[in-house]
Formats: sequence, C-alpha cells, structure tokens
Amino acid sequence: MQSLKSEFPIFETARKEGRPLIFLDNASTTQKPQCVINAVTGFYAGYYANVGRGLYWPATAASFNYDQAREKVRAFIGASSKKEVIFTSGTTDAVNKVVNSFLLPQLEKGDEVLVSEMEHHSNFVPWQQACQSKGAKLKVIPLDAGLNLDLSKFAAMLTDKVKILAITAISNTLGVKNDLKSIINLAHQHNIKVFVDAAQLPLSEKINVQNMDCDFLAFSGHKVFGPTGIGILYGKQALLEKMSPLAYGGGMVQQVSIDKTMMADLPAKHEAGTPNIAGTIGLAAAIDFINSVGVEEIGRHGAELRKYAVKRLSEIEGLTLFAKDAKSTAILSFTMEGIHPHDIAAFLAEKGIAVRAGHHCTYPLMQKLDIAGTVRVSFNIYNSEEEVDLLKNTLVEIRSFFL
Amino acid sequence: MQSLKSEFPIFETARKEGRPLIFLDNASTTQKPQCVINAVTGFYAGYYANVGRGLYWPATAASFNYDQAREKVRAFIGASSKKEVIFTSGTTDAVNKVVNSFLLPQLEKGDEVLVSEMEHHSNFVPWQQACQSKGAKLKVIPLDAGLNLDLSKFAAMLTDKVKILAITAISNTLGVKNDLKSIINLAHQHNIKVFVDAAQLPLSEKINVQNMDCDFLAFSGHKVFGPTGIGILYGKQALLEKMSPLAYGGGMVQQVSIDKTMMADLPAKHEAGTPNIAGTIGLAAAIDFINSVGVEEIGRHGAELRKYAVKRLSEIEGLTLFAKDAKSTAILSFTMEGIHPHDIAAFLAEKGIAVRAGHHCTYPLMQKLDIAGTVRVSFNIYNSEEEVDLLKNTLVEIRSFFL
Amino acid sequence: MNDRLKALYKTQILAHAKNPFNEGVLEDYTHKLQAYNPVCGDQFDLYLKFEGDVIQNTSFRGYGCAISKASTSVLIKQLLGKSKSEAKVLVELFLKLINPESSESPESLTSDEEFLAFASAREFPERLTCANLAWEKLKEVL
Amino acid sequence: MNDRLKALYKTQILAHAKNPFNEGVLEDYTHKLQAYNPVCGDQFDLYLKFEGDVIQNTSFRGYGCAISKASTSVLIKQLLGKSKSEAKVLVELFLKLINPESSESPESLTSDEEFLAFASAREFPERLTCANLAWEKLKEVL
Ligand SMILES: Cc1ncc(COP(=O)(O)O)c(C=O)c1O
Ligand SMILES: Cc1ncc(COP(=O)(O)O)c(C=O)c1O
Repeated sequence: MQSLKSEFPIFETARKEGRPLIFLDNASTTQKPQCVINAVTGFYAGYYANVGRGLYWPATAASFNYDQAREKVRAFIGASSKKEVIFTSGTTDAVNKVVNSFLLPQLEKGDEVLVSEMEHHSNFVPWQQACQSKGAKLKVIPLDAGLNLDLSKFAAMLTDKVKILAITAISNTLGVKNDLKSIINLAHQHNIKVFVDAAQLPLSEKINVQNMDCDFLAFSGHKVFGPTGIGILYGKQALLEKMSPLAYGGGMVQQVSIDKTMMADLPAKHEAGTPNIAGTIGLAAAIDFINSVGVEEIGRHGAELRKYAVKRLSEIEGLTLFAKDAKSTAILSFTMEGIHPHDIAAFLAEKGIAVRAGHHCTYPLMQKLDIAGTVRVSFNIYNSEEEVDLLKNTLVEIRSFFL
Repeated sequence: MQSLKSEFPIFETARKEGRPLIFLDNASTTQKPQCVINAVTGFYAGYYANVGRGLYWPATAASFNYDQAREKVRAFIGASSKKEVIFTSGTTDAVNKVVNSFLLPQLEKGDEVLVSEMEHHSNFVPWQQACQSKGAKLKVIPLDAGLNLDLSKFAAMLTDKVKILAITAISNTLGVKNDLKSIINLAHQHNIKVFVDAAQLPLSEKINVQNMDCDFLAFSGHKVFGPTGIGILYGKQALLEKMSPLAYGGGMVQQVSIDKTMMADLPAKHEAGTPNIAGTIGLAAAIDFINSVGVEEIGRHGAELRKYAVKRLSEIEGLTLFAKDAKSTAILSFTMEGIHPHDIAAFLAEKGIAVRAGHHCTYPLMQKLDIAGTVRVSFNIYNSEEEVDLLKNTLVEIRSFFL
Repeated sequence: MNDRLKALYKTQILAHAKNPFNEGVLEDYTHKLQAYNPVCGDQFDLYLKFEGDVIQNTSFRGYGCAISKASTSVLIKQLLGKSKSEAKVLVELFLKLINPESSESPESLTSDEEFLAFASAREFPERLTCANLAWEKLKEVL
Repeated sequence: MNDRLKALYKTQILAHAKNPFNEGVLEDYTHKLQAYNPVCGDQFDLYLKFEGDVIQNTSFRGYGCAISKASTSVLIKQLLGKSKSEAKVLVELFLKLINPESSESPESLTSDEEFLAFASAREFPERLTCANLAWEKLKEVL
C-alpha cells in the first residue's frame, strides 16, 4: 500500500514546519490521487463545455464523459440501470431531496420514521424536521452495550405506521458496521422502505444495491478520493419514476408551457440545472482508481490498521476505546481521561498528525455515550503502522504533559 | 482583450481537426482561465481537507480559504455582510431552495407569484410547481413588441396577493436586460419580495445588491469563469434569519437532541453538509480574475461584439435577429428562413464554431415568439470581431448549401 | 463546406427534408404516434393505417431539423405496403446502419441509397437522436 | 513536545484548566450567561452577582478544552470586584491580546502574566474561539 502514497501529491508538497502530513481524518474526507486531479484539470483545460444540448465539440465530449461517469457509478454500486443513478452535490443533499420528494408528500400525522442512534446529523436532522413539520414521530433505534444496533428492539419498532427507515451503513464516529442485508430484509417484511447512508461504505466493501436490496442509497464523492460538491443518490427505478422531481429547472423537462410542465425521463427528471460536470468526471476517475487498487484491498488495509491501532492505543493508561471490536472498518474513536479531545487534537496537529476531535456530527450518539466528544482516527490506503506508532507515542507524550 | 485569450488553456490545447475552438456559447457556460484551474488543483494537491471543524493544518488552511471565498463573493456583489452569502450548487439549486424555504411555507390558495415571459426554466418551473402544489396562481409578465418587459402590464399585476416576483436580470435567449432597479422599487411599493436570477449578469455589469435592493439574488460559478457545481444565493439578512434552513444536516446545527435541533447562525444555518470547497476556492479565483480585467471592461467587450454581430449578420438574407437593439449584453439570437437551428449549429460546429441551437430552456418565450428554437451566439473576453466575421461567412455558406 | 458533414446531408437527406414524402395528416389512420425529442424540441406526428397486418397508408407532420425530418420522411415512405414483420426488419436495419457502435459496414447492410445516406450519422453521435427519432418511436407498435 | 504549542499551554493555562477559579454554581447570581461554541460543543455557564455597578461575585461551570476552560477561569477571576466600565476595558484588552490581526505586541498591551499566557493563541487562529468564548459572551451584558 505504501507505494500508493506517492500517487497523492499532497504528501509530497505539503510540509508543516518540515513535517510530512499524517492524515488520519479520512472519515471526514479523503485526499486526492493525481489521476483525479488530472481528470478535472483535463476537462477544464481540454474539452470543457456544458452537457446535454450542445451539438459542437467540446460539448459532445463533455456529454460523453458525463454519461460515462454515470455508467461507472452504476457499475460501482451494482445498480441494474443508469437510470437509477442520480447525481447530487453530496450525501446530505441526497438525504434532503429524498425527504422532500419521497417522504414529505406522503407523510401524515401519526406516521413514523425510523433512524438509529448512531446517525450522522445529515441522516438525522432532515428526517427529524420532516416529522416535526407533519406531526409524525421520529423513532430512534437504540444501540446495545457493545454499541451495535439493538436488533431485537429494532424488530419491535417495525409497524405499519413506519414510512421509511433511514440507516447508516457504518457509523462515522464508532466505525461500527451494520448488517444492512438483514435489516433491510426485516424492514421490507413490513413494507418499509429503506434509505441507506453509505457515506462511509464505498472504501470498506464492494457495494451491490441489488444484493442489499435497499430502496435508496447515497454517498459523497469527496470521501472516496473524488472532488468536493458531487455525490450520488441511488433509487430503485420504480420509486424514482413515481417520485416528484428532486428539483425543478433546466434540463429536467420535456416541455414547459405557462400552465404545465412535462418532466423528462429518468435520470434527467431528477437533475435540474447545470450539473457539477467536473465533479462527475473526477468521481469517475476516483472510481477507476479504486477499482485499480481493489475495494477489498482498500477495506482490508483500513481494517488492519484499525486493529493495529486498537492494540497499540490499548497500551495507554487512561485511554478509552469505543466499539473496540467493531470489524472491517477503518474508523476508531477514543477519549483520554482528564484531557479534552480538542487539546489532544491540537497537540497531535503540531506533529503533523491530522485527527478529528468533537462530536463528529453525531450529537445523539454523544448523548447516549454521555460525553461531549471523542478523538477519532480513520485510516486509508496511504496510512501505515508506522503512523499508528507515532500516534501512540505522541499520545503518551500528551498524557505526560497534561497530567 | 485578445491577449487574455492565452490565459485560457483550452484554446491552446483544443483543436478539432486542426481548427481552433471558436467558443460562442458563453451564455451556457464559460471557459476557465489557468488561474482558476490552478486554484482548484492547488487546493487538492497542496492543502486539501474538510472545512469547519478540523484543528489541524491543512484543515485550517482550507477553512481560511473557504471563508475568504465568501468574503470575495460578498465584495463582488456589494453585500453588506458575509452572512448574506450562501453557497449553493448553482442558480437552479438556489431557486429551488428559496421556493422550498421561503415561498412554500407561506404560500396559500389564491396567492400569486410573478415571473416573466423570458425566464429560464430554472427560474420558471420551480415557481410554477410550487403554485400548482398550493392552488396559487403563477402570473407571467408579458413582453412588448420590442421583446422588452411590458412595464405597464407589469405595474397592473402588482397586488397584495403577490408573494414574490422572480425575474431574470438578462434574458439568456434574447440578451435583453431588465431595468431591475425600477422593477424592484415598484414591487417593494406593494411589499412584494423580489428574487433576481442573475445567472447572466455578473459579466455584464458590476452587481450591487444594496443599490439594486433585491431581496434574493443568485448566480452560478460556471458562467463566470468558475468551476461547475458552485453558485451563490444572496439574501437579505433579516429574510435569511427568518427562513427555515435551506437544507438540514452536518455543519448547520448548534445542537441536536432526539427531540429537537437548534440551528446555527448565518450563514452556516443554510449550508448543510460538506460544501463544494474546491468550487468556492475556484470561484474566488474567478472573481479575482474578473476584477483584474474589470467587470465594466468585460461587459463593454461583450456588448461591442454583439453590436458588431448585429451589423454583420443583418447583411445575410433571410436571417432574423431577435431583440436586435438590446443594449449592453453579449447574447444574440437569430433564425434563418428555411433552415432549422440545429442544422445551422451542426454546420458551424464543423468549422469549430460553438453556438447553441434550440429553446435555450425558455419554452414560454419560444411559445410567445411562436418558434421552436433559435441559434444563439454569446460572447466573452476571448472572442473577437474576426470570429464574428467567420461566423457570418459560414452562415452565408450554409444558406447557399441548404437553399 | 466541410466534406464530412456534406456527406451526411448529401442529396438524399436534403431532398427528403425539402420535399418530404406524404407530409400531412392522414384522416383514416389506425395508429397515431408522437415522436418527440425533449432535448431539441423536434416533434413529428406519425399516422399509420393498418389493414390487418399490412400498413396500407402513411403520413407525417411536424417540425425538426433536416436530419430528423428526412429520416422521418424515409421511414414513412419505406413503411408503405409493408407487413409488421417486414417493417420490423426495416427498422432494425436502419438503426444498425446509423449506430456508431455497429461493427458492420453500411455497404454490407444495404445497398438502398436512401438508407445509405444516413450511414454518415455514425460519425455524428450527437445527431443520432435526430436520425432515429421516428424509427425508435415506431418500434413501440411493431 | 512542540515548543510553540507548549508556549500556548504553558503553566498559566494548564494551571487554570486544572484548578479553575471559582468553579461551581453561584446561588445568588444576578446574571447567568451561557457561552456555547456550536463548532466544538464547549459550553460554560457564567454566574455574575452585580451590586449596583460592581461585580461582587462570580463563578462558572461547564465543559471545554484546556484553553476555553482556562480563559473562562481567568475571566471569572479578573472580573471579581470590577465595575462595569472596568470590566469593559479588561475584555477589550484581552480580545486585542489574542487577536492575530492585532498590530500591537502583547507585551505593549499588558504585563499581567495570566493575560500574556494567552497571547500565543495569536498563532493558532483555529483556537481563537476557544480563547474568546466566555469573553465574547460577557460583552453582551457590558
Ligand atoms: C438566466 C438563467 N437562469 C438560470 C440558469 C440556470 O443556471 P444553472 O444551470 O447554472 O443552475 C441559466 C443558465 O443556464 C440562465 O441563463
Ligand atoms: C455517515 C455519514 N453520513 C453523512 C455524511 C455527510 O456527508 P456530506 O457532508 O458529504 O454530505 C457523512 C460525512 O460527513 C457521514 O460520515
């Protein structure tokens, strides 16, 4: 894996006071390989134009690549048709749009929406606000003592009042992975649709939406080596066809008169306005990059580093690891007795070690754990055991400085 | 101006069968100067990180540049505070969000919304659909014989039933510029809020939202030399404070509990999720570029080329120019008797001349003009009179080929 | 003018675009289809009169670029007197002819001049939806 | 450890963070303020007891990083016995001291060790909201 590090220019160019960057904040966002940067630059410098309607080169080249990007995403998530792949500006955008176009039009007083206690705000607040606006009830699936989803309590919450279950594939704070296949299966037995927040999933395991049988799924490009401002929403074709458009505007209509608008077919129907074309082209390059390394390989490396970090950090007195035994993800949270997470992060930063401290946009989870925040480390292909060692040694130093 | 062309790498690298690109589709999107490409690349390769919460470098550098970008936009549009500048993914996104968060919560049966007959679908369909969902009425301000807004008819439409006026600054099809200052003044006399679609405005004249006194204004980065997937929504602070968030998710909350969410202050309140950070940085570079050339200079050059094109194309028999006398914009539409716009565009494309043919996302205007489409040419700083001459000569050839 | 594009538009296409075959409304049609391209607004109404399995009469009316108009005109002309299954074969042939991903050379597919004129569309993938507009629509009733 | 950061955290700050001044709830307060940083979740309740114009007693309770806690502790200590206008001057001084854009050197502003300890915050703009959290909030009642 180390050889891959050289494909990420930031590690070459970036030095903070002589120190190289040790980037352990990959759950927040990922660094960009040269091939992704080149794809974006190549578009702007070589064949830039708007998509969809131009009869001239470079418009045809831009349209071709835009369409190719959709096909790459389709294959990447195992969808059966390109029509099921909608470009959004990110996971958060996708959640909000599903709430507005799918949930709200059918949501009534007394209905219920299920989320879990480990959700990111982006997969929590939109559903919560929708419920509040309609007098519906947001129900929160609790975690058990091991910080996994409490599946028996979950099963008991499945009633015909529930309109949708919105659930994350992997907790961005704990690194806990949910068994989506059986969760979705259970929900479907009660005719409940399932939205999967897959923000943390694509670099952990190969996604196959048909196998998973989710109704909706979303992730962000910037968390999978891609550009900012691009994400995708997968939806089952029948649902996307029935839903009203996610947004209205140029490019998503068949015909407009003063009284009436006829919407275009999928996927255009759900994509109003000039899309983030450079974003889709960069995302396609990111997918090519991921495929060239192998999702399994990437997932395994991250999981191994987490395991190694669990072992090394366990040696530090007064350090508490959360969801220690969570498997096959690359995210690990901890706290240190008597030292605030921000102070830890600030001292780590001085060594060039980038970690995240705080609530990680998971306030409900913090409340459950009864803490204000954690220090979170999250790994990717450019990280190594040596970096974990340095992390550990620095944490020991920090402890002796503060205590 | 010609010297500026060399700052746009596409004109160096791009050749179609030996021919340089003559890009006359600037109303659709603009080419990118090297400085904008470099700003985006420099971010990804040099200091990439997420914004807002990281205590480490490069997160602090990313946050600093993100904040700077907002300040640059503020100055660019003459807003009084950065709090009034909300990043969106584009103009269309901004319209949809204002419809959802500002209009819909207050819209009732019998209310009215005003738009004009020259609106782009992105500033037409969202308002139309909102009205239809609530039993409100969409009223369309007609154009007069000269294809300008019929101001006397407009004045008669101003009643206290009208909740908002959504109007474009410049018609993207005709190049007609509206006298927004007096339009807004009139609307305000009836307590009607005004949303300005400024997609075509920033390269025509210096925007000053305080002077214009609009309540909302939006434009897209990709039409002002910036990246795709980024745009801005300006809103008066009091309105943005009163409105419910444009979207919900990470980064826009103060605190979340299972029952309740407290929203953050402006501008964060309206920006959920990881923003298009690279987009904002590229947009900031585009604004620097625009300022270095001068908005007035850019606007004058475009308007002069339009004038020259009006003169040269008038020499062609059977060619009809629309809104021939429109002033100080860079957009010109025409048709040729007996030859379909697409056939014209296809033949121009073979000479490397990129123009747009069709309805330009303005179906209602096409209906008014009783045509299926036009050929549209739109100019920018890298265009020249020689290019207009070549356009003219090629049109003459096309005519003789088809007739 | 550019030869490549001229090849596409050559006599057959221009001729059909200028003097379309059976343009107008067919009063006693059995099938009316609307071929519409939302991207460019091109739109043609196709009128077919089936008697049993055979297309006894055809016409069309609408608006579009030279390529979409000519291809619709050729379709309307070629369908005349054909059975359903014959029409099916024709449509498949035409779509193969203009498909840029087709491995077969146009000349190996047909020697019909009217058809061959559209083969140059292979070089203009952005015009594919012009050339196949009416043909794709027709598939729905075959 | 890195000297730059150690300078920031040096004895004064660590001392205040570990042994804060008047930590706890003040029962007979006249003003209670909540200083809250949504970005990191740090939160302190400030209790002030005014008698006329003078702050007779103070305390605070809450949770935050060493810097926010120490700066709150220093604030609570320094306010004791001050009049409104004196407090105002103090707050302005402190905010100037930690402002990275300030043109005045820390030493030219004050010789108070407790204050000077925070001057290193100038080098850590991302920690500014930690250092000024309680002080900015206090402004509201001055
Ligand atoms: C006048 C006008 N309004 C709105 C838009 C939509 O902008 P975007 O597609 O960038 O959202 C455009 C451009 O297509 C336009 O010209
Ligand atoms: C689990 C999870 N869901 C949702 C999000 C939101 O993603 P974005 O900010 O890219 O919209 C994130 C990342 O921040 C996440 O980790």
